[in-house]
Amino acid sequence: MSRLGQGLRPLVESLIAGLIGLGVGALIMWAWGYNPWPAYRVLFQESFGSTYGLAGALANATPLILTALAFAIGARAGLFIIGAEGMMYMGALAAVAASLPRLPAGLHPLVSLALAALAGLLWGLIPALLRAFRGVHEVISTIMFNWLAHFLAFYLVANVLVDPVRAEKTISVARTARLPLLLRGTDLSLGIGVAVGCALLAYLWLWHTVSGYEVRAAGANPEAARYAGVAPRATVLGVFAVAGALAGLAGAVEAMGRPPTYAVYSGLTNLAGFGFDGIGVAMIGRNHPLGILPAAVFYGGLQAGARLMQMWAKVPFEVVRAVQGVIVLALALPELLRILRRLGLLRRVRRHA
Amino acid sequence: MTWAYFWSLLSISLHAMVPITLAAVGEVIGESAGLFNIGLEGILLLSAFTGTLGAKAGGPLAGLLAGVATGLAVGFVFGLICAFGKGNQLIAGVGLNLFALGFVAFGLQVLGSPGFHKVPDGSQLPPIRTPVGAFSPLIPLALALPFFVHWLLGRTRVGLRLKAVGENPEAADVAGIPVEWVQLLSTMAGAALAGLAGAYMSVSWLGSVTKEISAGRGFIALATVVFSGLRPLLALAGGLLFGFFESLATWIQSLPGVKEVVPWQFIAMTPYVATLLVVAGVIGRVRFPKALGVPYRRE
Amino acid sequence: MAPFLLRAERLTKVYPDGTVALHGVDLEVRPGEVLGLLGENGAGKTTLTKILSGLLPPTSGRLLTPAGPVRFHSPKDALRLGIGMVHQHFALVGTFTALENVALGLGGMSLPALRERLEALIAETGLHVPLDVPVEQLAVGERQRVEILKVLARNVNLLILDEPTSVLTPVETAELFKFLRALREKGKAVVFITHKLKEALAITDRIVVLRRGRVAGEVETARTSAAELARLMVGAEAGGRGSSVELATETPAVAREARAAAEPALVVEDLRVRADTGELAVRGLSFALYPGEILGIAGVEGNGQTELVEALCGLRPIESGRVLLLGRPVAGRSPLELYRLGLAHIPEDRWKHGLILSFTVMENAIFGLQRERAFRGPGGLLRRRAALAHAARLVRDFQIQAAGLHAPARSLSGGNQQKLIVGRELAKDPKVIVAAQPTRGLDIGAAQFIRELLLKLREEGRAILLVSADLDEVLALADRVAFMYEGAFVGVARPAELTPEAIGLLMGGVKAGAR
Amino acid sequence: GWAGRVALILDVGGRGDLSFNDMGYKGTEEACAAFGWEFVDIQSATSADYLPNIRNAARSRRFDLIICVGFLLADALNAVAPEFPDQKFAIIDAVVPHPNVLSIVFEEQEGSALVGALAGMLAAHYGYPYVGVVLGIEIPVLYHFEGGYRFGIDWGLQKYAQVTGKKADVGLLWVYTGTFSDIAKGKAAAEAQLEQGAVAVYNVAGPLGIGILEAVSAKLAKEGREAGPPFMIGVDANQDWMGDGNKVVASMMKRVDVGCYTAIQMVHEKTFRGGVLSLGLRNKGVAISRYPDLLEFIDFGIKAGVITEADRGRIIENWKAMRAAIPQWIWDAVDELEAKILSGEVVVPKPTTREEMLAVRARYPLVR
Ligand SMILES: Nc1ncnc2c1ncn2[C@@H]1O[C@H](COP(=O)(O)OP(=O)(O)OP(=O)(O)O)[C@@H](O)[C@H]1O
Ligand SMILES: Nc1ncnc2c1ncn2[C@@H]1O[C@H](COP(=O)(O)OP(=O)(O)OP(=O)(O)O)[C@@H](O)[C@H]1O
Ligand SMILES: [Mg+2]
Ligand SMILES: [Mg+2]
Repeated sequence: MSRLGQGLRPLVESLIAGLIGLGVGALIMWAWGYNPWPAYRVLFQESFGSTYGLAGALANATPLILTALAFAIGARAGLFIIGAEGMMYMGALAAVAASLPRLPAGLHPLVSLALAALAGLLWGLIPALLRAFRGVHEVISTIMFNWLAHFLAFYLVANVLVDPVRAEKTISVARTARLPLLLRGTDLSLGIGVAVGCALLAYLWLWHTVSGYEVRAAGANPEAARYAGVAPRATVLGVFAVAGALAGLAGAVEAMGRPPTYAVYSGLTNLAGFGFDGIGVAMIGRNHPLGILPAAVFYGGLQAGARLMQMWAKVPFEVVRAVQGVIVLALALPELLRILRRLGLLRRVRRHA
Repeated sequence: MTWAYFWSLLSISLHAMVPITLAAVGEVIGESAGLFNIGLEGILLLSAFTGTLGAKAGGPLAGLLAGVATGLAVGFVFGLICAFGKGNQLIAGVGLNLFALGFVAFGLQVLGSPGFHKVPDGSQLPPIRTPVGAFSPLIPLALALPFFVHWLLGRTRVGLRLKAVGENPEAADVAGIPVEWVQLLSTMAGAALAGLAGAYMSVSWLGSVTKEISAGRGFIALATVVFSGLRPLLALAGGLLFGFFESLATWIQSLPGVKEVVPWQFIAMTPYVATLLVVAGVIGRVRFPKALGVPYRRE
Repeated sequence: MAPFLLRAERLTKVYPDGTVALHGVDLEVRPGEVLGLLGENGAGKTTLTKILSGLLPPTSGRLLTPAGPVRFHSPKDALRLGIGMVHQHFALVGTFTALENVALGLGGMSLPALRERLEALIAETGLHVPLDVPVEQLAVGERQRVEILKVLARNVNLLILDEPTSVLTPVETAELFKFLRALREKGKAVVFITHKLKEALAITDRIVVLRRGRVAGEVETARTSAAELARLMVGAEAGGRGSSVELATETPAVAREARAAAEPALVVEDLRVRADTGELAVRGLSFALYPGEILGIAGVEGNGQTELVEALCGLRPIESGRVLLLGRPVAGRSPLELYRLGLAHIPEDRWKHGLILSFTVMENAIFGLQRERAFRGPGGLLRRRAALAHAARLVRDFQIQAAGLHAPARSLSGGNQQKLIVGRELAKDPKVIVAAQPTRGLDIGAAQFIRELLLKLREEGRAILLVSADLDEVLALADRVAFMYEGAFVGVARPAELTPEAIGLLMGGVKAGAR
Repeated sequence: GWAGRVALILDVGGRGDLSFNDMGYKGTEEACAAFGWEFVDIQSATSADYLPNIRNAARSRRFDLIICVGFLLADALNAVAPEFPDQKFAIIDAVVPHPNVLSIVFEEQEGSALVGALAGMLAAHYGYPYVGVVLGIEIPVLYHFEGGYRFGIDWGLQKYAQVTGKKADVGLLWVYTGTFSDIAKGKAAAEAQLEQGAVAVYNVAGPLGIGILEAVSAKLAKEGREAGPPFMIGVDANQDWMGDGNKVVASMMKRVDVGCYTAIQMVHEKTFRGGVLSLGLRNKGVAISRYPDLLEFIDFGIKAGVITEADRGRIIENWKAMRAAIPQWIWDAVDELEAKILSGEVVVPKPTTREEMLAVRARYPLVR
């Protein structure tokens, strides 16, 4: 298989899946008596058609990139970590807590991010240990830990980090610790830089370092990996740590970079869901750090555009979720490859003649 | 606590156990045949929705059937994609959940009262009245089903073939077992049970559907499956354990004077902690079918 | 009665990835014959037989029975017509017992009834297997037997065997042949795939040779010779390799002065190792392996060879006893550490320990070496250029056929997968080499290539432990042969000193000089 | 040809709660019908949508008024309002100090005090040991409800002592479920309270009321009765019509609809000014449900497709019977409390911060 082919394939696949998703979405709207075309026109104009819209798309993409990376790295190592949600909560709260002390403007954001990464990492530690030493399947432990995080966050928001005058939220992140907005009048912050940076690092790690190689080996064939000197436990712990740190950062960029509140709401209404959406994004991005970048922008863009779609086309924004679902569903199908072949986009392998 | 308290706690627990157990046992069937469907949450949501519509149209049984039908339909699509299309099961499942979330919310938006749909009292599944309280007829079903599935998987030729497909589809294929069909049917059966669970929530348990009615129960069911290591009876145990602690948590919270000592958030954690402790302490490593989640290709 | 049981006409098979495995192959299977199917790795034997048995659909061409054309949608259809196949790569459910595995295929019959039927069959064929142990706990050889029983149990009238003997001992092979002849007497047909010319000559009536997906020739066994077959398989253009083929057909005469080296490279003292099942698989083994010698371990599969090798290579805990690699204890060392001490391991199961199928040739080429200076740059960076160079070298030196260094190992023929592993291990410049079934399932060319390599390494003064089910191979290469039986050596001797019947007895577990 | 155009921006709760959000929708819809306005409703998937939603609406410059339903949107509005000085905004449940923002707040504690008093007296009268309340997520607005309720219960028990000369030992069962969406939690919580002998469960969790009502119905069914006690107490909207009219003893109506209607009316009649509009018992912004409300909201229920025209008569009959079964002196007492609050003779605590809430809990522990 030509490298070009390998590089091109997932991209085209995702595009086709995107079209299928939009098609089904149109069908649903049409079935309920909405006219899909104006809806989609607004959707895309407003999400990718203007600087303002694009800024919205990128702002939404920021946390998704990080949670998607958290999942993808686990997947590459053969771990199905769905705990990004909880780790993200912990990261966000740590970032908020980092605003209790006063720190110089330059240093404060760094300290906050570091603390958030640490918090996410620590939150992933117990499931990691359970997996490494008790063989407890990460699916079960991370689901449980998502709920524990959910309630712990509720407690911290309401009792510990609570805003003394506004009990519905935590104290706001200190001005010195906020991630500056890149575009006034939008909610796009420097967080996108953090996210993209992490994606690039993740790519370098997995494909250009020895430990990344070993992680992928452990994921593909643990038995053989052990034989090649890869310590399974260390791998599990390491991967969980990285995933936790990334998810923690996702929470942090949201709390530190999303105007206007720069805080965590009780009910976690400004955080809930990024962890799970991250899984969808990771899949659209084919669990590849560089694939995740466009996937997240697309995904976040749809959500941004949906706001105006409901406003101008009067189509409930929920339909966009359905569209995203169908896209992911379509991506599950390897048959898409066949389509590509017919388009002659993939070079064929001939071993004989 | 008096007996009355006990019975009502029991009743709450049993009602909370049903959806988790049904969905989990269904998933056990599907996974035994090698299909790993993390779309349970989505199925619960969809069938809770269609269940409501069915009940409004034709009464409680129609509602339950609508739920089952929805499960079958979703299972069919999932099986088509994953068994015949050799699709990636995790991706398909995630897609399913996203789709359901959007579709149901959308559906509730455009049908009369957005965000919430009530099942008229007349159309709700009438409970079985006993001196110690009213119980949903699906409770005995949920209690019995795991034993049936246990027998089916462990003692019958059907079970043998099903597990063969999950363990080594090539072997099954070579032995003349139609791998794809077995997988399709088992995942449909599993999804149908999840569909029943969803319909139960709206038609029998809560009497209405909201856009978040499943509230993570699909994932809890998933955890229960992992916890059970694909043993139906353990799945039931898991369902009971979880249902009980979930209800107990709500109970303790409402006891006067407790919240003042322990914040309610920590009480609410008990079911999850309990599950973890059991898994970590008692169950530990579980073995899954070799070909679980791996699409089978002849070529 | 029909002149043929099954006829294939102009079969062509193109795999999804574009590989053309068969071009217009014609084949006829007649009742009452054993048809041999020969060909190098990747010639198309498995593909052809997979089509005959309904597992794969042909891309074009058709199948005929006396009743007319047939189209198989699955093995079920083929089985209905009494066509059954024993696969090269096992098709067993690991967690099921032999009994359950057999039961899978057979509708209707109750387990007890089936048990009787099987016990009868075992008695008849001499293919002994425990019926109630999960097959994943059985040795490769035993599993192969279950495979055969599975098909025989459904009394087929066309039996296809894809490299069945590659894991059987001479004794078992003889038993199997007896049974095949019996089948032939009953007017049933057998298609028999092998890489061993001797076997082909011994059992078949007619031989079809495949080369690169085409029929290279068809001969009456009675009127052919090993040499002719070899030439048909390899083809004229193979030129230089002709000689090596000759070498392979009669066992090569190799000089056998074991060098009297002072220090043994590997010392094993009273070694005990447990199998997965928990019982002792290696029971108090002791031996020493010297630099510049090949110690062969022969014996029926499942007598502890696998456990012995895994223990030596750090893949299995040592129950008791002592293992010294170049003077250093092996116990408690990881495979990586042992490799650093100078050990190379050619694993028995290439897909379990040898390779990562989803990784590229390049990534597999440095597998286990990834932490070496050569490939690990500053800050743990992977030296991709160095890795590529290394992979290219292996592909060149070991004549590995691959669609490029970035092709996934999965896309290589098993033979080429094996070459990749062997190449990688030997490139480690080891002092001690543990080679388990190094040539299993390889075609003559590849096998001979690896055998010569082992001899060369021996000349270079390396110590080689050769565990092989191929007795000819062991006798041809080893300076000393140890016969392993139930976890212990029943005899160690120089091949020259061994008479055929002595070998037979030793394989059977009768101690040398015990008569 | 619209006389005007209004955007209604809802918080993540969204429509379909049959209470808070639906009330905002109802009022806006009615006003638009009355004044010939175009109406665009905008929902928010997450609270990250608040800012963009408000900003998008303002940027379009097409709306004469943008109404933000819920205090959760306060920060976002606070950020956007100055960006668009000549865009008119209104917000429910929060005070956003900008000249172009009309802040509409409610005296929930006043209404909660009334239903609290009612519940307390019911418990005492029917000899139930407890009154109950199921709350959603711990937020300041809910503190108003809890605070007022506690005060009211206490007041009601004293009243009972006055009237009957007997002292009733009644406690309060209260739960913050931490959710405004998982109705199963609402049902379980209510079941637990009812089982321990709560005479009425006050729904302060919007949609969870559905679950609470299920629990009440189940309890009644178990005791083989049609009508309460035990009862549910409705919230925000008038929910008396739910459960056949004889299970919801009364509702603490928070007329968000009135708020929205008023805001639109002000713009329509060019009388709009920024500032705070406080709706309480005084101006019928907060009230305990009465007969006319029932009639109005039966239509609401029919419109929402929850009940049908056919149910109307039965519901009204049941409701009248239910209310009649409760001694008149209790209703009189409720009216008396309302009068005293209006006259300022009684001041109901209005806890907003956590400290204030803890203080109120300490003042009215209501444990048996
Ligand atoms: N599933 C597959 N996908 C792609 N190519 C395949 C597949 N199976 C076989 N091939 C290719 O088809 C050719 C014939 O393979 P086949 O297994 O039939 O050869 P063989 O004669 O069995 O070789 P061996 O002696 O090694 O078993 C080889 O080049 C092989 O790589
Ligand atoms: N997905 C695939 N793509 C390309 N080639 C494949 C694929 N799967 C199997 N093959 C090759 O097809 C052939 C059939 O495989 P099989 O295991 O029957 O024989 P083999 O692998 O050639 O084994 P050996 O070489 O030891 O005889 C092999 O060459 C195998 O490597
Ligand atoms: Mg083959
Ligand atoms: Mg082969």
